[in-house]
Amino acid sequence: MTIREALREGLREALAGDPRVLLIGEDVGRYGGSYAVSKGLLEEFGPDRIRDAPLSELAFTGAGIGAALGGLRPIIEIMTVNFSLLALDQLVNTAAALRHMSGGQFSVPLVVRMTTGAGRQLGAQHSHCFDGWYAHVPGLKVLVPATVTDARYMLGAALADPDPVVVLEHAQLYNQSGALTGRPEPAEMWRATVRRPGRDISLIAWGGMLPRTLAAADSLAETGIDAEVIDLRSLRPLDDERLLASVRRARRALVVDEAWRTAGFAAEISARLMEGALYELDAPVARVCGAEVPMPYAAHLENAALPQTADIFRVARELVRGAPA
Amino acid sequence: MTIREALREGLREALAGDPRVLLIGEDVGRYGGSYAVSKGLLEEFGPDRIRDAPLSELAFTGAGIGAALGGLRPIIEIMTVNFSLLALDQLVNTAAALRHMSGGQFSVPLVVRMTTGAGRQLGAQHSHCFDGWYAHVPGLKVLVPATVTDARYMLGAALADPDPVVVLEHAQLYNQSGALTGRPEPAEMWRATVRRPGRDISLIAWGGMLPRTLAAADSLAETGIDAEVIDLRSLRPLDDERLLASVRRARRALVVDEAWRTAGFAAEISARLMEGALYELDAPVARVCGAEVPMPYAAHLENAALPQTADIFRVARELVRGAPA
Amino acid sequence: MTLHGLYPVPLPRDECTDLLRQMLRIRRFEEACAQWYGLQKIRGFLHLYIGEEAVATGVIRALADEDAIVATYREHGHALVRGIPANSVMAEMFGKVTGCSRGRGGSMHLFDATRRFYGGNAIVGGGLPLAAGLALADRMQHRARVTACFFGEGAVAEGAFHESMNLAALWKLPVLFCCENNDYAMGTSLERSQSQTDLCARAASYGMPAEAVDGMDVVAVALAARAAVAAVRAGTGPRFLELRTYRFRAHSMFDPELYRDKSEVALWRERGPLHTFSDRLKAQASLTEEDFLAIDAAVTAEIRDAVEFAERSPLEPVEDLLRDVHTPSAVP
Amino acid sequence: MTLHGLYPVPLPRDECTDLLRQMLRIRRFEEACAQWYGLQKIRGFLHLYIGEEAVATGVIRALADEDAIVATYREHGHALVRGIPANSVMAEMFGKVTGCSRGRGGSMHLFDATRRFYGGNAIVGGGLPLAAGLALADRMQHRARVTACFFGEGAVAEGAFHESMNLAALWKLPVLFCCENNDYAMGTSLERSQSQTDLCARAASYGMPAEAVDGMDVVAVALAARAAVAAVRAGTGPRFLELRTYRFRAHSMFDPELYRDKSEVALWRERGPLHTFSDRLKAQASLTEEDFLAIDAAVTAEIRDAVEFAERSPLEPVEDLLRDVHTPSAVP
Ligand SMILES: Cc1ncc(C[n+]2csc(CCOP(=O)(O)OP(=O)(O)O)c2C)c(N)n1
Ligand SMILES: Cc1ncc(C[n+]2csc(CCOP(=O)(O)OP(=O)(O)O)c2C)c(N)n1
Ligand SMILES: [Mg+2]
Ligand SMILES: [Mg+2]
Repeated sequence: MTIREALREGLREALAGDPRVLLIGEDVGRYGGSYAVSKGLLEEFGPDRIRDAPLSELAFTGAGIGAALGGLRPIIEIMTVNFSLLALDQLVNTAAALRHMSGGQFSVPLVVRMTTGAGRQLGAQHSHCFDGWYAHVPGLKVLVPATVTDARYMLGAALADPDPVVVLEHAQLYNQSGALTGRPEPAEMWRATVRRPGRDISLIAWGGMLPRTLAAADSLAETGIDAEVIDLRSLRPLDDERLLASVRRARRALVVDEAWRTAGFAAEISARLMEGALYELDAPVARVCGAEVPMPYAAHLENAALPQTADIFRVARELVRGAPA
Repeated sequence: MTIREALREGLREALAGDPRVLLIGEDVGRYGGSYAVSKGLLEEFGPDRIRDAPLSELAFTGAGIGAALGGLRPIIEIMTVNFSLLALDQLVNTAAALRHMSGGQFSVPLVVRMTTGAGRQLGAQHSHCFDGWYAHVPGLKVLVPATVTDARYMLGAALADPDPVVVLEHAQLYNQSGALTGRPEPAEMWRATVRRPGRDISLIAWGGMLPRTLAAADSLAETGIDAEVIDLRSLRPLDDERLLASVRRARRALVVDEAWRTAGFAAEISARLMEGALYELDAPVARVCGAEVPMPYAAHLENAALPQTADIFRVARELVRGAPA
Repeated sequence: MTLHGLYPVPLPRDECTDLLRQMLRIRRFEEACAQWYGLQKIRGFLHLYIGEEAVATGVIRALADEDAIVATYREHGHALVRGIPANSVMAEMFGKVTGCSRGRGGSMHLFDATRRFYGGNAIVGGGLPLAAGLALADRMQHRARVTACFFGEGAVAEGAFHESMNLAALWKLPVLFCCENNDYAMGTSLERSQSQTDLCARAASYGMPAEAVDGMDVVAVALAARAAVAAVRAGTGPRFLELRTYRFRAHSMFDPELYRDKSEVALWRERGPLHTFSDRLKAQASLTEEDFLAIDAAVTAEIRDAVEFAERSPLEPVEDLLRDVHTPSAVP
Repeated sequence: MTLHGLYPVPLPRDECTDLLRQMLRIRRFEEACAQWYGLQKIRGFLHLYIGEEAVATGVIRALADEDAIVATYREHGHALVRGIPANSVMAEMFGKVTGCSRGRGGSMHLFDATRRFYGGNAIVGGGLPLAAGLALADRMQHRARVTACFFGEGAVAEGAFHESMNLAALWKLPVLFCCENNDYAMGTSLERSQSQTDLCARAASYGMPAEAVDGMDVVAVALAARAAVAAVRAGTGPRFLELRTYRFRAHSMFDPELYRDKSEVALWRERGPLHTFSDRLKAQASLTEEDFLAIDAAVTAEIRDAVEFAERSPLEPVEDLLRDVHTPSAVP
């Protein structure tokens, strides 16, 4: 099963199981979903519940908030995270703030799905990674599926939550296939997990960076370095406990983040390890991040701007073995 | 001279010295500026150059970009940083990206001024701090004046720059007064500076947090702790050199950031110190940040949500003396 | 624009008294606010509705309990007319835990879930998408409810206005858009902010029935609102009311009012919604001076009590600062 | 909508030939793009303009060199007609350093500063504010220049459209808004995205003169554009042209076209701008079949050369990745 199919199954289950659930977004219906995630759902659930919206990101996101207040369980699809900047005001100033600023009177059970990430030669306006921005906002929660099983069940976890949840789906993962393992405990969806145990270094990743981090761990194994790979899964709340436990064991850590380095989410991980594990660290926590540049179209430049398996491998090996003389 | 007056003098000088300079924003003219920064300029420079805009943050910010491309030197005033979310798409996807994605053909000499920060009981939608978000974006530069002299001359530095510069003015600073010292070297405006030298700990702040950080340093002095206070001034580019030099001397550091803790700009400082000074640190770099909560209106809650002098003092003392038993 | 003001008031006497009393409640409430702001018991931004009372009063009295309201930062009047007790609104202004948002919202963020009062939104235009969504929920769940959405004429320039108007019209959502045209957005007059100053023409361009109403005449507002609410409730899609009004006070307590002449304000004050309405009622003998004084005395007492209540109410414990960032739930 | 197509073409012969040649250049260029996309030499998103050639051709040939153009992600045609050499546009598609954006922009981000071609914007509606600003600079610097801003009918739903239209009309900015109404935004037809499907009525609601033009007829477009450009240049404020057209191909190379019938496409293809125009020219004897073949041969050669040029051009050195994030400057 591909991650795309797993996400679609998650949507189908949600729609079939709860008449309050609806999907709103640009081209989710007639077109079949710009990344084909919602393909076929229009036929199954009709145009009211698979609701094509005009090009009005701000309004239909805000309408999702209102619909959630009105008793529905809307899933908003923002075609890509880049366009979500147009809707950010509603997410930050209304969705995230409403409950607290009303003194706890309202819940906003809204799920906002967005395709994120680079790697498809889409250029400077279609390749952003704003994971850290969404993770910055109290009142929001942020889930990032990176495996078929998580893709299949995270939507359910997000919908079960009474508060607004942003789900970031990486464009490069949609075609990945894998085995669907059993339905995880709901609470597990919100916790970091060890994708590969290891003793020498903790490699911390999430979403689109997970596959190449696992690949780097395999390469490291060939040179005798036993790397642990942590998949954060939830960026907000962040699972400090498992994160710190892993790094305290391995005494070295590397964070892989597709986003621009300065003030990206990797900085938060590094800061938390500074605060929670400084005395157990045998080396500085390293960040392997995207280059600080609007994403270029040309493949060789885009590749150079993104964290690659080889980069992760190289930096991890230096952390464990020391820099080459 | 107050910081407000200093900012106004900076504007006046820019407008008088270059006919291409104009100020665009909501109520910058007839109303006199919502924080009275531009008061009187309409009379002096006329409605074409002190240009009141409709409530259309996205369009007039984007128009600023176009005007800059067309040979003007626009200064866009976004009334408060909260509303800048509505304009963020233009800033990130056009202003910041245009030069690189066109292969270097265009410069966007745009200055965007925004009032930022909490502390005036304005509640959840008017009290944000997005310093770290703007500092995340390659293609933008971010200046944060915190003293009368910087307020007076930073606009000049921003306008002299050929690229888009965001200037974050903290609402709580406008009424602060101080002496205007001589015109600094232009390059200095982009560099961190030591506001108070000290040997025991480096306190790192910028913008609205500077006065209370200095106050905390004074209190620390009374307990025999000699704190250095660094004012970053520019968040992007960030002056690693002076930052690291200070922390390497003091071997302890504390970052003060008004923003929500998770993935705020303080995390970036901590991460850079992790990377550049780990072996010289005698204690983990600490962050004193805003509470992770939409800003409440009630004064006692707002105070509790913001870093206070006493918090900075307490955490700094613990870092130097060890936590109380 | 229909001028009902010239005719005998076509409403039963008790309804007229109610409208008058509601407007007076707003007026006295806000006069107290201004006073207590001066005493620094109320802080932050304070936007007074004085002069515009007929708008909220006329529209909201035309709504049913099950209907919803979305308002702006200038919403004390809307909250009061909706039935949020003056005590709890005033306590909110004072930042007390007995306030309708536990003191966290203040003047700009009044909320009341039980009365379907969805704020109190301080982002200009920010309420319109929300209203569309509330109405979508009603429509999809086959509830004949109306969502009344208030916003100023300044908001009409925002992208959020355009997107929401289109969405509501396209999806035939039961929203009553109520544009409070007081001719100024802070210091910017309509003609300096809109190329199209005929706001009904703007609304009509979305294929939405639109009507301009004398917003200084509470009866005109009430009648127009009733008709519009009925049409929206009947499922004919959204409607737009432009309520032509004026704010007598400054935009907020920080506004030096450089942008308009005192004489302009004076002219509009002559058309003040309170005295013109009570004069009319008196002229047609539906109200005596004694009636008026009695109502005013009761209202004044209510507001005085509210201030007292606010003053002696406790603050939210500071330990509760992080409470309700999220809804209590098992996971995560 | 004026139908010029029925009358003899009211333009000199060499102008007609030029229009035909420009349309043919776009067509052949994009046919090559589709082919090389299949061969994976061109990647990313590719949006073809095939079927819509008359729009860019008619409008852009009405502009002067000093005028500016702001376009969308479907802008190969605009770039070519503007005079960016096919070599450098094709090299851009191939991601080569000889491309008009050094290979960094690709299909969606074509730029040329010397020709005042300001992109290539992939945020729907994102170009409109930019166009307003370029025009503001002209107006304030007393230059009689026009900024032509292209966008699809889908963009009309965006807040950016509304805000920019209002700003341009309010400030009388010399912008020519060119709405390429091909009836679909990806898979969403105009009637499913706009409550007001008469786009000229929408534009007129900003007080902006607006005209609908048969966008399949290059002569109609050219004539309407000339008149509009002249009016804008004369300082009468912005204008709006709705250019009714159709895209013959899928939205992008990923689009399965589930949302429209083949028969609808076939019907529009009959009105294809290239063959109808060449037929008319032939019918009135301004063009022979040999002329046509000669033009086509020249154009085909030009495009073949462009592909060759693109293929053999070098990539930007990877060390230059960080170059031009900022303008080289002394400080900071
Ligand atoms: C998006 C946004 N921009 C700017 C502001 C600052 N601001 C608050 S009220 C206001 C004027 C709004 O005018 P209008 O919509 O006419 O309402 P009125 O205040 O007249 O009731 C402005 C500019 C804001 N709150 N939100
Ligand atoms: C703000 C934004 N939202 C969504 C998209 C994705 N998208 C790209 S093109 C397009 C359709 C635009 O349609 P239209 O404006 O009619 O132009 P056309 O493609 O028909 O030329 C969409 C939805 C985008 N690029 N930007
Ligand atoms: Mg107003
Ligand atoms: Mg279209």
